[in-house]
Amino acid sequence: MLGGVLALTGCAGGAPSALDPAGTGAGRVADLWWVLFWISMAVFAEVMVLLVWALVFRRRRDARVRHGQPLRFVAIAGAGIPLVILVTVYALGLRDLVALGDGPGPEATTIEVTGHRWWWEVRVPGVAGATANELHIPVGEKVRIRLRTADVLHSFWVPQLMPKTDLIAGEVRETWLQTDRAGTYRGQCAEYCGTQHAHMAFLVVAEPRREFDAWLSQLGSPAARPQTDAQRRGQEAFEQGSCAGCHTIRGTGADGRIGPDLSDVGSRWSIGAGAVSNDGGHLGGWIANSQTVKPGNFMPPQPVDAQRLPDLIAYLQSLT
Amino acid sequence: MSGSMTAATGTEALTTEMPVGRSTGWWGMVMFVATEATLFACLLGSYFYLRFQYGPTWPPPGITEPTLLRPLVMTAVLLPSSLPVIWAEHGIRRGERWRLRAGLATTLVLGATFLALQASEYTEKLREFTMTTNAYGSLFYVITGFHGLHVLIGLTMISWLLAASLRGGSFGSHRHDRVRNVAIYWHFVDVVWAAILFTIYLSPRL
Amino acid sequence: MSTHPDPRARLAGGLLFWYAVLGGAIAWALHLLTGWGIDELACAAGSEAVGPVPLRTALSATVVLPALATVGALLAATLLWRRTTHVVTDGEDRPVGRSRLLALVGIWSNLLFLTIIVLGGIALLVLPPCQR
Amino acid sequence: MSTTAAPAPGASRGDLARLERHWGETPSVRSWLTTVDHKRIGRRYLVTAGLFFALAGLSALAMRTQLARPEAGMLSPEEYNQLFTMHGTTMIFLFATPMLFGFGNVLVPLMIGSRDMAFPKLNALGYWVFLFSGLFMWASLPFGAAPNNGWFAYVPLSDEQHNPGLHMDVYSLGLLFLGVATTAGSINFIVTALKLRAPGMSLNRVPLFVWAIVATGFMVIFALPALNVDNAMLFLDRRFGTHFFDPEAGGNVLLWQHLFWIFGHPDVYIIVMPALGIVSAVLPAFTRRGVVGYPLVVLAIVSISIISFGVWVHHMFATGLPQLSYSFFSAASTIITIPSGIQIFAWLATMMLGRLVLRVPLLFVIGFIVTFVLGGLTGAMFALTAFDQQVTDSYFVVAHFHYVLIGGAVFPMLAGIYFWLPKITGRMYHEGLGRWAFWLVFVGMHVTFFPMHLYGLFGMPRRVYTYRSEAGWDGWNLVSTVGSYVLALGLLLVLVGVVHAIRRGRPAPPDPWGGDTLDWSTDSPPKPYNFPVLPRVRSLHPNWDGPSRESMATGAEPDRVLADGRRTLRTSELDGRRERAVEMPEPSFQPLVLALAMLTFFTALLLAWYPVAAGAAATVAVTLAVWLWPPRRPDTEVGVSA
Repeated sequence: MLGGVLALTGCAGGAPSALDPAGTGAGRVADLWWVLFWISMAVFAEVMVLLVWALVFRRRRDARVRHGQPLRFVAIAGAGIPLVILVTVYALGLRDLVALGDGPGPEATTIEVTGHRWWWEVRVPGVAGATANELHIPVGEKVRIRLRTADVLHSFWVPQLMPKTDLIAGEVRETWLQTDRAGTYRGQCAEYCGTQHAHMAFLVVAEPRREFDAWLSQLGSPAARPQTDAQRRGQEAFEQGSCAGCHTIRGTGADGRIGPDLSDVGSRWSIGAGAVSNDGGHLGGWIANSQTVKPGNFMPPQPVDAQRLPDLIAYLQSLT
Repeated sequence: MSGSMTAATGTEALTTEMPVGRSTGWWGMVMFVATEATLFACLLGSYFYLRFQYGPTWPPPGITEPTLLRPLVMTAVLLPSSLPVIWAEHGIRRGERWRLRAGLATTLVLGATFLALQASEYTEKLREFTMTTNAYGSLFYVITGFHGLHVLIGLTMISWLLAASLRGGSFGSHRHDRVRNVAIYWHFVDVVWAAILFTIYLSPRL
Repeated sequence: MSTHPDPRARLAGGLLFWYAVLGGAIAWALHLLTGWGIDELACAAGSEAVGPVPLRTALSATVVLPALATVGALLAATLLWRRTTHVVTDGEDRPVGRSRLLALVGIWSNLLFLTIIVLGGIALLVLPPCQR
Repeated sequence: MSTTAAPAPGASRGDLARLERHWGETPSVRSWLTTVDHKRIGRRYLVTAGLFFALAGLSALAMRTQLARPEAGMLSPEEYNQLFTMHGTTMIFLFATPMLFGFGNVLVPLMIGSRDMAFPKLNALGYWVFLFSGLFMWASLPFGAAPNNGWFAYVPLSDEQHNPGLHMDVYSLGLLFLGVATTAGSINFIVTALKLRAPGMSLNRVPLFVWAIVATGFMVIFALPALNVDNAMLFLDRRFGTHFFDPEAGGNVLLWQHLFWIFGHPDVYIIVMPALGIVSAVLPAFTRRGVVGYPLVVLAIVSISIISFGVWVHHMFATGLPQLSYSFFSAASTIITIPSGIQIFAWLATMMLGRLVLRVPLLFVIGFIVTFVLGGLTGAMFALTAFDQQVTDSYFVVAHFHYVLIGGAVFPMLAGIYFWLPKITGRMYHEGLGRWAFWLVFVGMHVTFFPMHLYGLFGMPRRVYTYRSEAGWDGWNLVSTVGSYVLALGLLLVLVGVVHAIRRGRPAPPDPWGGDTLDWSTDSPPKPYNFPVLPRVRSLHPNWDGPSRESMATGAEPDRVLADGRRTLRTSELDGRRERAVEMPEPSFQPLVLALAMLTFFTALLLAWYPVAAGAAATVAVTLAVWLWPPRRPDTEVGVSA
């Protein structure tokens, strides 16, 4: 069992593992975990040694009943030693709690994340646009994340960067992210939020400041214009069909606010907050009937005729 | 003084068995009242939790501060209604059935008066706000209504006791467990009202 | 100690007995409810004070007073333990065993509750009251 | 193996005949519906809770099958969400607590030397209510209307607006209904243990199992009201438009969580505590000595039951409340480990200083220690706010509480089933079959749940009906699923063993293990009146001490036989001094009628047939009035409990 535990850290296999921390917050917690792990192993080993000793040396058949109530061993092993360990651990925990609570200063970049059933809306104060299920942060800086929910409780969790913070209906919560390692980090809703709780993932992209600024400016500008005829027909279909009632594409007539802003949908890592990968086939399937892809989500099946669907796909894929 | 100190901290006094000699019925009722009291504590705790999370104006805008006259009259009716019960219980311990009947009847009248007053309180409040107006309305009606229900249950118990006491052989100087249990419940309903009076009617004025 | 104590002394002794056994528990419960309630609700209201009292002072009171009450219970339990240690039990009618058991339970539980209150007090020294 | 022979009757032949006449029940449909015998009621609790365990276990098996592969389509999300909700709700409310109440019902009167519980009719009512509320909740599943919000039913997801349909109405009403049974049972345990202990059983001679069940009773009566208030508010919010949990109208969603966990954390100990009591009861027989450090184990039971009320916010460490208020709960959550540690080391010391007789119950106790210690270690980690925020709501916490609940409750229950099977059924179980069951359960449990620690740390959140392969959790999930089938097979073997024992088992002697408590000093199965002569207890281990045993045989006194009526002895609260004999009630239809009226009431509420509900409420009141109507007796008759 111990071997299994030790072997595990190496073989997380691309998982968003809390034991492979990249962020300052998650790093502290990972260190705390290893302290707790070794203490636990020591205590567990102690118990096992005593148990095995009893099993090996104390087995009898039909033994006479014995009496006597020695308290000292129980008091020392069961209360004294644990007290010392626990007080130490409590102090360590307090230290890390203080560190996690140290939010960024007032001038830090703020990103606003709103939880919806079952996707994440991402906005930056002062920037007009919005995106979904993907947020960027500059490497090496502490970024404030302001959390709200549009409906039920969710929880914002990027295991490799930071412990989770719940999104509480009617309130605003804050957390922060900081990493020195550029890369993409998978996050997922961690508070049960209904039918499609399983598919409510998001991606945090940590990148150098320059690229982050580019992302910011793209977030504030209109979506890419259609280049080909197919794309233009797609845009027309989008604006005139039912799509525009729920979705926004910046700089076009589509300004619905119910579903995610699709201005950069072509560049996203997935469709349906991690439900399927973002390619033409999945996109078409999603538009035609997303209920087969992510049952229970709030987008009704779309009556798009078969000729228009490729145009729509071409258009949406061009939005990068 | 130091003598009584020594006595109270002596082995003999410290090993005094206390509580002692209660019946199973008594314990059953006390435990039931304990769990009911916790129920009310949770309700009143919820009131304060929501109240302090809500903000500076409480009750919320659109609802006036509760007036005190009627609730104080209700208190003046309900709190003393425990006295006839005590008097009745002492009576039956001595085998005086008439005291049991008279005491219970008096309490019945007082309790019914309380409920009538509460009904008039409701007719007035319902014109201003209902249970569905906002969380304050929900708290107000659910807490007072739940207590009113307890008064009603208490009155049912007292009527039942009164009915049983009208028959000979139900209660006597050695058999008054049920009287005592109903009395415990009634005192509890009384005491809870004091807590509700403080929470709903007095605390918004603090 | 062979004199028979009067009913008042027995009552006082009985109450002291229960204070020794459960005093720490009750004190800790009060500490927790008041400490948590004041902190969460004052901070939710965006205030660092409870009426005229600064929040930190109010919270200190919710730590120190219960801690003192627990120490008192601990002393009472120790007294109870000593009063029941050297009594010869002559069979059935001297129920000292029960009191001794609860004295021991009292001593240990008061120590536990004192530890919890003190650990809460340490947090009060380290953390700003409303940091989230 | 037994150190004692069957108790030589200290009661005369005539006494026994009279006892049989007053207490005996002829098998008939009527007696089946009206019985108030604590042993029969306890047996029913055990069987019914076992059925709910099977239902909830099969739900779990379905979920594990779905999760064996990524993106599997065996279950739809709606089905999966109802299944995990019913699994959790059933395991917590309809299996764990009722199963342990079943043990308590059978054992408490036997262990304290009484002839029944303090309120036998209330006891019968408790069983019927438990049965009906369980059926009430499970009946919703075939209609696709089962609760679907997780067993802790967080608002606002459980509001009408976000979760229309009957799902959460079933949940809130079902739990309110069940609360009647749990509260009634708890009060009954407390009063029984306070007032009906055999003379001489002062608090320092009370078996640890009885201490545990009384502590559980106290936890229930102070914790359950919070859940009831919560569910009542939820039902009012959903059905009648109140705004307790609606932030738009002055409500607060965290109020639900506070109230839920004020109940919820004590509930963990409500489940585990009596199970630990079983461990303390099983060990002496198989280590040939009393549990070492009895006063410290009592301390642990008492202090855990109190501290458990002050740790609830550690379930809310990720909700963003002030850190200082977290720390008060963090401190309590840390220190509550100490009394648990005391118990573990008390049992270890008992084993090291004793002489081990390695039979199946002891195997399960050893399995319990291994598993529960691991669960306790991860539990202590959750006391640290920073670490908790990282792993809460992930599979790590799923692993943790299954270690605690299977390790801390199911293993002791299984030990208890093998241990008391001879006492309850009068038949011995098959040792080899029991060993196979143990190893399969033990291995299956660890193979299922140990990997969950890992993929929890690897970022897999709980309560997901499926997952993507790219996240890298596939292999571990497959291991868990394989383990769950092994576990299920082991549990099936336990069932086979029980059935085999009842059908084919050797007849059991009164004391097959040489146990130390009074339950082993009477017949297997016990007579309806339990003890021909009520014992006079002179030590903590009455069945191991001569004078206590003799008090039931040659030392019998007529005032402890009480053959002229359905009577048992009432003693004083702390020191167990004899007070008087009390009359016990006869079998009655009233409990069944009352429970049926309540079932009608809750069903009518659910379906919004309010006039029917009002009628049912009136029936409840009338039944109670008849139930409690005072008997008519001349005032001169003393010594009758009213």
